[in-house]
Amino acid sequence: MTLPPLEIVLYTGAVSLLIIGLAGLVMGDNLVRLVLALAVAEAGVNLLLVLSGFRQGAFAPILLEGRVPGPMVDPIPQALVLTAIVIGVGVQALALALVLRVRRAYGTVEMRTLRARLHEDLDAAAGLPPETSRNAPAVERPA
Amino acid sequence: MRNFTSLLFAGGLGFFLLVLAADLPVGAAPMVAGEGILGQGPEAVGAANLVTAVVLAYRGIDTLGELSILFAAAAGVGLILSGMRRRADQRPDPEGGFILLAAADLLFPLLVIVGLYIVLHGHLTPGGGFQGGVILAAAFFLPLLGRPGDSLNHAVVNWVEGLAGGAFVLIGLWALAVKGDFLAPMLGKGALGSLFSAGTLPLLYIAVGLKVGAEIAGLMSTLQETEAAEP
Amino acid sequence: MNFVVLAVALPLLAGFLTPALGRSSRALAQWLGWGTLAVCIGVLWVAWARLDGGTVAIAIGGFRPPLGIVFYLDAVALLFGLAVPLMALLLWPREGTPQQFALTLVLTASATGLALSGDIFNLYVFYELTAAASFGLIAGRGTGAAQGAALRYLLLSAAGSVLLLAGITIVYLRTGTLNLAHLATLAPERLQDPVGLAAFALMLIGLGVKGELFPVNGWVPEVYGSVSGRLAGLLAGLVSKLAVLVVVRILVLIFPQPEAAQLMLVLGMLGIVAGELAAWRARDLRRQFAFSSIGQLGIVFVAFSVPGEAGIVAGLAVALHHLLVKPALFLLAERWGGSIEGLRGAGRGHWLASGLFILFALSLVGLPPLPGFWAKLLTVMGLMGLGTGLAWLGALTVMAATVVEAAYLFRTLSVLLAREAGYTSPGPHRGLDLVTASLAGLVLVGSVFALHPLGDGLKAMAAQAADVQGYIRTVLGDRAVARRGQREDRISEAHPASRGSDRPMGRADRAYGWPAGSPTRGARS
Amino acid sequence: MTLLDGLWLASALTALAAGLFGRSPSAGPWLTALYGVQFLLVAFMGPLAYGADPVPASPAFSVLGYGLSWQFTALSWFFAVITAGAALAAAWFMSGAWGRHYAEQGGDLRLLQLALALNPSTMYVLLASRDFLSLFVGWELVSWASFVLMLAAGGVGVRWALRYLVYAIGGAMAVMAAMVLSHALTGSFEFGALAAVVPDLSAGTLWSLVILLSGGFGVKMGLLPFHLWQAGAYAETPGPGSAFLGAISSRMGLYAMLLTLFGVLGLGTLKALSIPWTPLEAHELLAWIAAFTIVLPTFTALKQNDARWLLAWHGIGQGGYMLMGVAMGDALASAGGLMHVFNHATYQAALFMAVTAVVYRTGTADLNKLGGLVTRMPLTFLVLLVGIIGLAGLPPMNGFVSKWLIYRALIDDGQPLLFVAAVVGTLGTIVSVYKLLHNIFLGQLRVEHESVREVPGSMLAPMLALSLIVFVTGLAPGLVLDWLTTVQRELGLAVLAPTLGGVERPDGGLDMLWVVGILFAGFGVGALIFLAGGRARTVHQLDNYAGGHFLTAEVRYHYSDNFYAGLMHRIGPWYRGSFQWLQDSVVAATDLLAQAAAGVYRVVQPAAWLLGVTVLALWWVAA
Repeated sequence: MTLPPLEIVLYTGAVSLLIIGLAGLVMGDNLVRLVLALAVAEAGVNLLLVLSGFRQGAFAPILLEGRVPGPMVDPIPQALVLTAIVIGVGVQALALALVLRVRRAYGTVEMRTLRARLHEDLDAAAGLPPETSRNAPAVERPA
Repeated sequence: MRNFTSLLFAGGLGFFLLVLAADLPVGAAPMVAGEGILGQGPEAVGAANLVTAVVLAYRGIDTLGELSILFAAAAGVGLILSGMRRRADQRPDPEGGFILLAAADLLFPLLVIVGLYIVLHGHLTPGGGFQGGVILAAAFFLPLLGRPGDSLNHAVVNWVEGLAGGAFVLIGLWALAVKGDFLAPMLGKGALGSLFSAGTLPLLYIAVGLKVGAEIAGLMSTLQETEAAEP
Repeated sequence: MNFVVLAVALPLLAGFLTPALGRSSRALAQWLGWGTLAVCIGVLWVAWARLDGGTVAIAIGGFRPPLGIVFYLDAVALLFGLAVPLMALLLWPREGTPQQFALTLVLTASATGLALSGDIFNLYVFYELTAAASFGLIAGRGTGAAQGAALRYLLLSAAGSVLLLAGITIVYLRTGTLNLAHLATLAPERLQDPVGLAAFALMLIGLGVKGELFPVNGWVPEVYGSVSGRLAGLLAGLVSKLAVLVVVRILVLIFPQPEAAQLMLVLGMLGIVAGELAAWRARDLRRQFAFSSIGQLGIVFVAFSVPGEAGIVAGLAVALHHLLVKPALFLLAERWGGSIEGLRGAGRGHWLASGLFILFALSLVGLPPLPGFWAKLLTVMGLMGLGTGLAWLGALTVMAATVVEAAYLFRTLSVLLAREAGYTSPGPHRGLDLVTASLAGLVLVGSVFALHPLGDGLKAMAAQAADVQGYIRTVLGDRAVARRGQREDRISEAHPASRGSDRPMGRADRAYGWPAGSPTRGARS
Repeated sequence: MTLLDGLWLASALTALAAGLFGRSPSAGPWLTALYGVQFLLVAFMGPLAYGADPVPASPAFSVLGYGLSWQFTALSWFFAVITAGAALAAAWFMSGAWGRHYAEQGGDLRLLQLALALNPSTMYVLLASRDFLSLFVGWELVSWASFVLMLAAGGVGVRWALRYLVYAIGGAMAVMAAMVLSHALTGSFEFGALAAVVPDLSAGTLWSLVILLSGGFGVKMGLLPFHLWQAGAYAETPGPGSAFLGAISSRMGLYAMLLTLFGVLGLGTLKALSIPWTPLEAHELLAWIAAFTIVLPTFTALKQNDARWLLAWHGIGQGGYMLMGVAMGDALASAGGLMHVFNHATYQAALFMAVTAVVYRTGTADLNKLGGLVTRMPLTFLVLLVGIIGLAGLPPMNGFVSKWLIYRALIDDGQPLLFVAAVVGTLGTIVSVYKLLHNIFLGQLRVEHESVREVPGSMLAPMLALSLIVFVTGLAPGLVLDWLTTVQRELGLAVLAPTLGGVERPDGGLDMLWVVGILFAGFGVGALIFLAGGRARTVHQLDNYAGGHFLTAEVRYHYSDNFYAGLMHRIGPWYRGSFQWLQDSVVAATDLLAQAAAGVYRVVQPAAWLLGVTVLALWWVAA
């Protein structure tokens, strides 16, 4: 049995993380889990990014005592991924703070309830009866 | 049903991305700009760690942007949670046990030293302001985990982050004033691989390290000070 | 021209210092913000005057492109760049905390960066910075609804960013460079195939979240419905346009394939339909404007999808018009909260506000000779000029949307101005809001008298923005243009499978001849 | 400064003055004087109608490299003189007692004056347009100006105005599409450029142009199936506004059609465009649409119980005659169609004013709540009588002439079906206007109307003047037909050779001098008998019979409800409301779509859309 080339394995892994993250983001309901799913997806795409500079057998782009040790990998994706990770951290911090806030405001960490309550709130602020009275079925559909 | 559709679409996206792999030169991507940097980076910037050369010199404004994102996140979190600070009369979480307290006290100086080392050697070895900054933040946050009643002085944190960020921009503006290019490398390049080399890069990394440390410590302590909201 | 960087650096500097300063004096922080924005306006104004219709590339740090990051200045970039601090000043969160001032300043810097930057990853950074700053602004000190909306927006936007970054990664994998001009030279050879298109699709959807592209604009009604009119105006008026501007830069420079434009056209059309129809059904003023904004952005996307100068002229016209009108409308809606039916007679007695509303509504619907008409005409002309069935459908959609728009805007107006009063006013509009809205109204009316020079200016601007060769020449110098020409000739001969992947590992692309040496100045013209 | 500049300036000044001083009823006469100045300026351009060179406007703009210019030609002048006259009459009518009354009733007189003033001024812009761009600019301005006038009433009028707006913007968008299509074909907005390439265009392109232009302008004319807005919108406007709108507003659609379909594409092109698998050509299609527009709205008018609505529905139907005449395109028919524009404006304005006068005195236009007013308002009765004779197309009024010309041409052209449609329309008109006359003026007076008096002079004068015109141009139609020869020449149509009394033709012409002479001779004979007989007895108005029962002053009985019960028994089932149903269906479908669109924004997970659209987009680019 021949193993697939390393880069394909790595690529597949990165894409899988991305997909797992996105699927979790769409299918999840718990807000904290959604934030985690987001972190997974970001990790996947960050891996993808750093993979774009990868070449097998090359060295890290650091000069040792002023010498080039051999063929080196592309330094740019490494810098980019550093930036991307930091961006991800900032956004996740914001997301968690918001989750805390939402839990305080609506008493829930469920996306479904959040949506319902949020829209009720928006409608109420606009002086409208809740939407369920107009077009929606009387009871909320089962999940 | 919804879950099935979601899975179907997620799988579809995965399928398309994997199909793309056939046409993507993964592992053998053309190195165009990267090769240029590998070629001229050491001379132009003077940093042995070429990633640092990219982060702080070639793509310095990216780094400024990412610092700003951290700043925006910290400011945003402060703003969002501003009404949720624990009140003085509320009981904080119980203090940590002996192991946590002792470890926090013991690790604090070590973490500070390691953090500073990583910050200062960012232009020579793997690491730099971001990584070192996070370690510094951990150093200051760890004691708070042990003693939830304490809190960081947010005014100091604000000033540190403000001044460190300001220093980064000011170094850039200094270059603009002297050399005519924002964030151009300044000062002598020094001997490649020595601590005092790569011109302003270490200075920039110190600013980054302080700013990241202050932001993350501030962020985490704000979150920690937030009352565990019982709905 | 390197001083233009100040327009990005100074607001960041001021923003960093504001929270600390604000601890001692809120007024000082506010004045620092205003002063900084004024300086930015001055900087960009001087740049505009000095540029005088030309184009300049600024190499940040003095690193010659494509190694370093460049800011590309042309009329379009500077115009939108100038709009950023101006609108930030007009829509400043006056009652806010120092943190909100800081976030507004950061938003200004990042939005200016979006307008100016010529590096695809740098654009991503500024895009994320814009996002991060706006999340804080939306949720900050707001109601529970604002925070819920912000969280939902954040999740959607972050998912979009993941896609955007994936798209950028694909582009980098294929080309090994991030500089837009350099990408433009490489694109004919390496990106104009299904893989490149896939990258474009990912980037379009990622950027579309902020640009209110259908269907990733679910956040729009929630956010605009729950934040203050000033912030909604800033987001709808400015930030969305800058996201679109980025899409357009990418589209024009890198992806001239018809499929790319068609994708944008189809999504834009769907956005028009969804936005205008939802606005037709909306029962409160704020969300009506939010949905209408989706529809208008749809028109912007549809207009920009027309290839060449015609599309850019039309897109710019629609975008600038909306940039002027929508924030003003949001400001007017500030005092007219609650359901539309409850506003019976609310406009009577507030004649300035009502008059402005009428003016903006007329312009949105496109009463000649108001600017909205010319924008719409240009869009339809561009689409019909293409002659394809899809473009015809697009033109039809734009025109049908106009009918719907007229129906709901004037239905709302008729309620506002109804004779019988069923509304107790919470007081007149705030003076500052009215002054800002009046300013927009004055510009709108004034532009009627300057249609000729405006039209010429717009055309010149569009010609410049559509000039890919000019962009490359400005950033990379003349040789690159010549090379691109040769490359385009060679495409047909190149075997598809041989693209990029079989290059010797780690070898520099010497063909471009980047001299290894000291940093050099960016090209200037 | 040319006369056209002067006209624009005068109309702009009128609008300005109306906006500034319109609130005060005493400003009425001054405003009327300003309308008089406009009318005089148009009259000074009279030589246009006799072949003088076009009058250009000094302002000319260039936007985005396209020039906009304006000038008056014979065609413009013909419509402009009607506009100026209608505006003058309407302003005069409201200048005195009516305006004061309106203001006292809580109406916004300033808004009404301003809206009325805006209408002619925008129409002068439209009528002067000489390229697609200026045409569209003028078209939109006119649409919005009439929208403002419809809004002036408030209340239920607003609902109708909004409905009008939707139709009008839809029409305007069709016009825009035609204009941009023309630009795509020629690279310019000039009429000449399009006319030059017409011979090379494919049938499909020509059909697109014809459908877009006739559809777009047809909305304004109230052509089927776009007629549902008009009656309500015109009827619910305050009286003088109705008179003005009913007289000329929707004719702007005809003007624009003449300018583009006939002036640019040319009748020859329309005649050469055949509909596949049918014997019809494009111009016949237009004529058939016109035929339906004559018949259906006229019979809808028959069922109306509100005098204003009845007249407004007739206005739609009469528009059909105009289009039918013009679409047939020969010398007789086009002269008839064009002349009908003039005739309709005169009698329709008079009729609306008469009805408004009745409303002014009695407070209602409900045909079931009036009756017997002839003794109280004899002059108004006279005006209404003259008007309905004109509307019904009977001699000796001018409506007869134009309709005669059209009938005659239809017979000459061998169009029996269209002829039948035209005649059926006329029959419906006669039946329905009799109901109008009877229910208001004949029969027994109602108790609450005992004290009603004739309306004051400021209202009577314009009504009587219009009636006089209706009669004089019926007596000597050559006065108007002379102008039309120039218009026909301008449009490249066959040219009529009119005489003062009508037309002379070897196979039987029309000489209204004779017709009227004979008619009055007949009246004279009747009068002689009446006078010579000497057996006349004056009876009290209430002294009459109904259904064999003797009615007294105590038991008042005025037969008005379900007026044509017998007729309705026959044709009642034919009223289906299909177009109303169609309109409701479109609205319902839009609402359904809108619900779906709003549903997009109510999902639990907006990221699901993101995932979905990404997969679809990738699929699409990969395919």
